[in-house]
Amino acid sequence: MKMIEAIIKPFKLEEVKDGLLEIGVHGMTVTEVKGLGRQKGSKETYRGAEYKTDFVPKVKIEVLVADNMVARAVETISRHAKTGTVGDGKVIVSDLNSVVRIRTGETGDSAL
Amino acid sequence: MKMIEAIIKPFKLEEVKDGLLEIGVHGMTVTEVKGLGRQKGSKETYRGAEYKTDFVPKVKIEVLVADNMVARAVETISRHAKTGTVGDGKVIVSDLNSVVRIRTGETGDSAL
Amino acid sequence: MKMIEAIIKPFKLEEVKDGLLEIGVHGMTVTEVKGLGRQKGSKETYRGAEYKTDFVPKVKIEVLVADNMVARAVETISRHAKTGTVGDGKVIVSDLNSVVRIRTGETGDSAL
Amino acid sequence: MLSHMTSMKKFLPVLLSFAMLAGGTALYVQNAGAQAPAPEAPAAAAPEAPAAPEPPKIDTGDTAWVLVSSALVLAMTAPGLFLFYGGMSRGKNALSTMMQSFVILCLISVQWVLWGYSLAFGPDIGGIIGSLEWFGLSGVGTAPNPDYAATIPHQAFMLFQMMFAVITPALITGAYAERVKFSSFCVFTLLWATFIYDPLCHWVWAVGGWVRNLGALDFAGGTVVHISSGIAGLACALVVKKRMGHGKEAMHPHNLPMTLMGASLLWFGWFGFNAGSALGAGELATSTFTATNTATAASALAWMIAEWIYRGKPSALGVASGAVAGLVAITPASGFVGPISSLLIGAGAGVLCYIAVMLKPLFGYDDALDAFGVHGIGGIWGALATGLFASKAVNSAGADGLFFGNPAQLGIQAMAVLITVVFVFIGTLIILAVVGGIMGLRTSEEDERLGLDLSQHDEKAYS
Amino acid sequence: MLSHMTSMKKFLPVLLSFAMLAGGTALYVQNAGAQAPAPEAPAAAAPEAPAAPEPPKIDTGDTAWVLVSSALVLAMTAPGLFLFYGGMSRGKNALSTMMQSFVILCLISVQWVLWGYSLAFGPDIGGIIGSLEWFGLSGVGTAPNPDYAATIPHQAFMLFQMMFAVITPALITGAYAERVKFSSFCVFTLLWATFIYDPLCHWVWAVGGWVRNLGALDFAGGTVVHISSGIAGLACALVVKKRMGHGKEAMHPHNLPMTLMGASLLWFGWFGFNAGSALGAGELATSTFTATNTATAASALAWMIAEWIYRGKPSALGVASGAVAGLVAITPASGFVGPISSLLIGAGAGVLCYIAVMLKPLFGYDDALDAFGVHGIGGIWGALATGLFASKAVNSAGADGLFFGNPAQLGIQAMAVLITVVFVFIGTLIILAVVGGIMGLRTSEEDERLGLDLSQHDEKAYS
Amino acid sequence: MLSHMTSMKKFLPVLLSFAMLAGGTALYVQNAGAQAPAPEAPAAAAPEAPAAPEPPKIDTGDTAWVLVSSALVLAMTAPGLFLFYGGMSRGKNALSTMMQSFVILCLISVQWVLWGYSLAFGPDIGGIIGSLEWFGLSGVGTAPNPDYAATIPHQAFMLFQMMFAVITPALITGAYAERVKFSSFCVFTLLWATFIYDPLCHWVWAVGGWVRNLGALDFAGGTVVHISSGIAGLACALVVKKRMGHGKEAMHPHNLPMTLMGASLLWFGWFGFNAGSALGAGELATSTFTATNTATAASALAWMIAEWIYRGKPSALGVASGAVAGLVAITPASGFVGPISSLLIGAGAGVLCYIAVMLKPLFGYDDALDAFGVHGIGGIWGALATGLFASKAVNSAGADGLFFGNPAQLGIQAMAVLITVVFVFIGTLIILAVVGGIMGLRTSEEDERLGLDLSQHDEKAYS
Ligand SMILES: Nc1ncnc2c1ncn2[C@@H]1O[C@H](COP(=O)(O)OP(=O)(O)O)[C@@H](O)[C@H]1O
Ligand SMILES: Nc1ncnc2c1ncn2[C@@H]1O[C@H](COP(=O)(O)OP(=O)(O)O)[C@@H](O)[C@H]1O
Ligand SMILES: Nc1ncnc2c1ncn2[C@@H]1O[C@H](COP(=O)(O)OP(=O)(O)O)[C@@H](O)[C@H]1O
Repeated sequence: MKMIEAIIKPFKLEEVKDGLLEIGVHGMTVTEVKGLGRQKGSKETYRGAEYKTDFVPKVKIEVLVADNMVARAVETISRHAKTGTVGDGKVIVSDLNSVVRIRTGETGDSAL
Repeated sequence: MKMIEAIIKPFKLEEVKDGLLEIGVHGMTVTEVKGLGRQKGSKETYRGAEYKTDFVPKVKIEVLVADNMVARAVETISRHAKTGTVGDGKVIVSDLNSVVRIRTGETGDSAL
Repeated sequence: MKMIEAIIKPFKLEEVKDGLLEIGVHGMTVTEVKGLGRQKGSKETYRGAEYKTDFVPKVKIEVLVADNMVARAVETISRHAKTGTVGDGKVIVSDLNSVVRIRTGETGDSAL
Repeated sequence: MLSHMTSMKKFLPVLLSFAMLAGGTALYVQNAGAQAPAPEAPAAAAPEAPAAPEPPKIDTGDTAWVLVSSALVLAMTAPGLFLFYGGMSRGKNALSTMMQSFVILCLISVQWVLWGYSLAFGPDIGGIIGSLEWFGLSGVGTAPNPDYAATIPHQAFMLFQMMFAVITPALITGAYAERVKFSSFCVFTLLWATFIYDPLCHWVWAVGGWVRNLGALDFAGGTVVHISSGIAGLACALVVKKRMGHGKEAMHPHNLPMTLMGASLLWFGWFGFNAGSALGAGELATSTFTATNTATAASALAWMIAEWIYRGKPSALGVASGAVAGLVAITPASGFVGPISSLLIGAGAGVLCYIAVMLKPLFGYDDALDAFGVHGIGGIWGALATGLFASKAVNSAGADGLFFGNPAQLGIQAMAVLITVVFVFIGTLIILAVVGGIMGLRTSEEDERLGLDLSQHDEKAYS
Repeated sequence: MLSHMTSMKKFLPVLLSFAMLAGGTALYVQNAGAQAPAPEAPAAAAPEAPAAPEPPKIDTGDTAWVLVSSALVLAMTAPGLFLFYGGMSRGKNALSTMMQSFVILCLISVQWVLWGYSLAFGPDIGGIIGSLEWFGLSGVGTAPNPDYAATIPHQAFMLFQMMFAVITPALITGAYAERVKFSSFCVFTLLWATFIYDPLCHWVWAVGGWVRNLGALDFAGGTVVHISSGIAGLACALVVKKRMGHGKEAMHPHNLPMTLMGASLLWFGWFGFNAGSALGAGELATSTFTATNTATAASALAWMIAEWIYRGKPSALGVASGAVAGLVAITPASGFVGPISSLLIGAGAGVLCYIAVMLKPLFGYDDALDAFGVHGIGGIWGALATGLFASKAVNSAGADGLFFGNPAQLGIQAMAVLITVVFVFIGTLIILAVVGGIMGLRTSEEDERLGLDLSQHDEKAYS
Repeated sequence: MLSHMTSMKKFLPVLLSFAMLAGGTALYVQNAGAQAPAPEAPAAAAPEAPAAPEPPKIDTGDTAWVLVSSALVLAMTAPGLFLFYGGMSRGKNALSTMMQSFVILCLISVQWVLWGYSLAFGPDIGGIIGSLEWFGLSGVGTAPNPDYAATIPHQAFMLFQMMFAVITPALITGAYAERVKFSSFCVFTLLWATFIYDPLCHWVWAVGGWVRNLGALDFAGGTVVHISSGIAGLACALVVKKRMGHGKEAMHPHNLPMTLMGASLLWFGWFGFNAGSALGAGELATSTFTATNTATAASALAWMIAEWIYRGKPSALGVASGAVAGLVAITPASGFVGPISSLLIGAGAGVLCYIAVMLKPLFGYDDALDAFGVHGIGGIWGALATGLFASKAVNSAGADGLFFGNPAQLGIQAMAVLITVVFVFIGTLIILAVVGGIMGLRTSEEDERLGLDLSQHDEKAYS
């Protein structure tokens, strides 16, 4: 079982979510984050003061998937999140030791 | 040392927090997230437009614990977060390489 | 390649960010979180009711760096985030399996 | 998911409302006839011709003031009160809390025009209630009715009074906020307005009303509006029970700037409420305005200081609450007292209401937004204070209070308070029993947990 | 990043505005001369001396009422309308949406003083338009102008009318919200006010206006303000096209408490809009006030009930929308109908506008905040309803409607509606074509995606 | 954690306030006697009997207008100003910023009734100050006082002036926002109102005031209210020093829709402020209303255009700031100038204040919300502009300005400005030194970092 963490453009969330549900991923956890990278941020001016921010709004999607699903999930996320312009984001895969479904106590893949 | 990540129902946060403090966990980091899973989301209607959202509010708790504490911590979280109804969430355990306490530079278990 | 996760005081974000950019880290992802630890929280009173909260606002910085950068990055974060008072936070390093840059499909260090 | 049963019940208010329309339409024609006012000016967009020669003559200054005051009192309910209450509620219930005041404004505006005004001020029946002769405002035209106000159109008086009938049930919502079914709320409101407010209003203010004849002083509605809403709130809090997690979970006000704005608009509108009750723009309106502003400021400071001493820190919510307490307390006295008396009445209100709110936990009922703590306690203090500080030197039409050599007045005031408390408390319990029995009062646990905005209205306050 | 070209275009409004100042300054001196009013009181801070003996005499009560009403109507636009609209917009466009109404208040206040009022009410030219004789208010002093209002200063009438000229283009913004370039918006507004509003206002209200002479009844601006803004909104929605992601992405209102507050302030201010249109504080203002409040409440309840039946749940946005629909619908009738007629007009408005808003998706245009659905439909219903319910018993200066034995009136009303719809729709399309052709109407996709607050104004609503 | 020492100090305001009450109560009885107004109507709820036959006679229209204006000016401070300022502050200081204006409303309402009005308008002592003869409003009844207003109750004039005394110190808070201890703020406010505002008000407006006798024109408070608050703000900004992180950390306004709403309510209420200063509802009030609205709109557009040219984009905060600058600038001139003059005064204000705000960084002081930049600069421009544009053709009670052939007036205006600037600047420095010396002005670094809402009030604005 692996943890896939994807950082994408907010308006792509719906599309990515639907893509994942299609390939049989049943759940995910989403967080609103601010990203810094090659994509340039915005400028704000209030009376005299001018503020440049390097950060742009992003969403982070965390998905737990069985090992055999990892490749497809990563590919699905990449495909749906892609606009081809700077700032599309990253997909990160990492290991984890165990998962428990709180409601039932199930562990492992059956906890997903 | 391990990283425990738990996704639970927001109104259970206080209870889980107290549970963890009791068993001697001294700290944690909490994030407001949106979860998608078996639990059904809510419906909103504004004038003509109707929006169904699959996401429900959740909170994510991250806790760093010494290896010998992992089992108890996971059990404690599960017990306090449990309502028995769909949407109770997950507890995930994973490895990490190192921790530093910024203030003191301490590392390892003593950094917690 | 490693994932560095740092939990710091919000008003230190700018400083830490600039420090990281200086040493050649090109990107990061930031999340607003609530932290619980040794630092004491605040008290609120509304008409009769008094609420104590153990949680204090923090920000979490996630940075992906090539292995050879890890040490410098951790040191840089610690140095800039440090105030010497309780609540400065933690820096955590963990492994990951792979990264993909959605826009280009690049993987590994070149995806950063 | 609604069972057929509950959804049926849900439609009670719908039917009720349709009944109104029907009833109204019924007497449409005769009513249309009865509308005839004094002849109007030659062009709709042209100014008004001087009203017919025979007295009583309409005074444009008085009329302007009463119309403005009516608008100001409307603004007290919406947005004033719903901002004050909405800001104190939790985010997941913000809309439902605010919507309650807004819907009450709509419900009572219609109820008042159809039968409310007639019950309250219509031809007296034994000092107890008005007849339905004025149903649908038939006979309530634009010529002055000297019984109530000789220099303004009768309908202007009706409008001004309407706004009082609107805000009273809206004040009660603070007591049962965050847990009541919207459908039950609608029915409760209509019944309460019809069977509690309208009669009480008749007793105290209508020509022939029996409490009015006792000689009780209530310049702008301390008993009719504030004691009645406060006591009704207490009854509701007791019957509806606590919100889930009350006392256990933290229940922060979700938006205090909103509450502060609401308090300010209440202050602003209250000048219409009190000074407008002079029903003219002259000396009485002016002294009432002075009394109102002075008492409000003194009460806010008193609450702030009490909090500062007892808690160590003053708070924005405290100052705002204190201001409202002062407005409540000065209401019955405002037309009868001078500035220094107002100062003392206000100071007393701030301290008393602060104590009341602090002691609430001891009694363990959940008066969510302190409708009773502020309006009940503040109203009772104000009614009694009127018996202490009233002075004929300020208003020769009033009476002297205890401090001005007439102890009897205090007794009369106490009597009026007692009558109001007993009638409203028992009457409200009965209505709650009826509504609760037929359709239930509270939402399901799940709905309450999710928040009333989503569960009752499929909406979220903020996105 | 703006190309030199576009930035050039961006300055059109700048230049335009400067043109105004210039133009104004030009006739500065003579104008200054023309200011002479009746002699004033001996000390600036002292009360006014009784106006000159010769009639028409200024009535202080009527003047107070009209000045207050002018302020109330200003409050309808800012903050009323921009809160109502701003709350319904998405957070990334909140400021730009709110700013549009605020800027319109500024633009039209200047335009009206310079040439707008003169075009609308200045000396008639063939029933079509006013002359520029009153440019810069030269000749528009403080002595009454009996043509329009015999008991208040002429400038008071000008101010009251100004606020109508302000809110009308502001209502349109709801149709094209969240996607139009700020510069194009400024130019469109100035052109629309000058070439659509001012002439239409002249036709319907000015002495000699040809529609006025048809005998159409429009007490407070149903055709001039609401039908015109609603129809213009429809034209804009059609020409400007849909917002990106419309129908696909969720577009939640970002702050409904704000919308509820806006609706309440609209209700509050509308008393000035309607009852102020009596131009005096007497019987007509009072009956208008009653009609306005009754119709508004009935409409809000009707929308709520319709939604409840059709959707299963009533909503705060629904009740607020219903109230506004009622205010719109009663506007033309408010001075001519009694309470029960108002009740029925309001109930009709709530149901009709709810249906209109529900059906919108079928037609597929993107009237973002329902300017057409509420103001267009509600305004048309109101204009026709005036032909049904108007009664000379209420206002002898008016006419009887169909239900009072005069079917002809309904035809006249329909005619006035038709004229307004055709003129405004075609005129608006032309202006949109011109502005679109010269400087383009919409922001870039990237800017729209980022949100207009950041892309057009370098600001964020909340931090 | 408060040391016993500081908590002691914290109670200064508490004691002070109690002193007030005590003082007030002291002269309770005689005062009560002094309340006697002309006999009132036979029933409290009945309209007022015509005032006593002997002149001066109260005019209901004038009285209605002044009472409404008083309410409008109150609404300028709360909620108008606190929304305007609160929205510009950071979220962690939002409540403390808003609460300051609200508490000032309370403090000054009491101070004015007890000794403020007497010092400002009481029987003159050598043109410098009023006597304490009117302490607690003894002798300030409801009969007109022809010295100030012959057609309205004396108390109505007192109330109207009270609202000016309230808003002036509230405007100053913008300069020292986000860093001052609440206790010090309370004491500073009481001292400033008593030792700066009351005397200055006496000099400029009271019968016998020496500046008034110089012949300076200040229709509605340009010097007394705006220059004084702006200059006091500058002194505060210099003494209190910068906020932590100023210039380094980003300090975004936390809620600009709130600021936009505040600006709109200021505009709305300012009609009471300026047109109400006519103290009657007639020609002067009307021309003042026109001037006020025109200048405000022109100033908002001027700021917007300046920003557009200089920055490349217009902003909502800019337009709102420009509107307020225009309101400030037209205040002293509003009763003496025609529409075109108003247009030019407004346009000048928008540009000048924009420049002032842009240059602020060069001087390096931290006038957090630009109290000096907008009220100081705008007020000075307005006072001088009055000397340029004033015209007897508009108000025969005024004077002609330079552009109307009377250069002398400009000199007189400049003199009045100079007097105000010097007196207020020095006086404010002294008061700051005293308060700073005794109890300190700023919160601890830790408290400022945490935010004043939590550190000073144990509250959070939003949850
Ligand atoms: N080194 C990094 N560590 C963590 N997150 C990163 C890193 N680099 C980029 N990101 C995240 O990915 C997002 C997109 O990266 P960016 O460089 O802007 O575009 P792209 O991924 O298309 O090259 C950033 O906004 C940030 O949230
Ligand atoms: N595959 C997954 N990856 C990441 N998070 C998940 C996954 N499945 C569920 N979650 C998280 O757990 C929460 C609860 O899951 P859900 O299926 O609704 O209930 P339960 O855990 O009781 O079966 C979800 O809201 C989501 O936040
Ligand atoms: N065991 C833990 N697991 C996860 N996060 C922690 C843990 N302990 C502390 N933290 C995070 O680090 C922050 C700072 O910790 P704290 O103990 O308050 O100060 P310090 O790190 O200086 O000892 C906390 O607010 C919390 O967000």
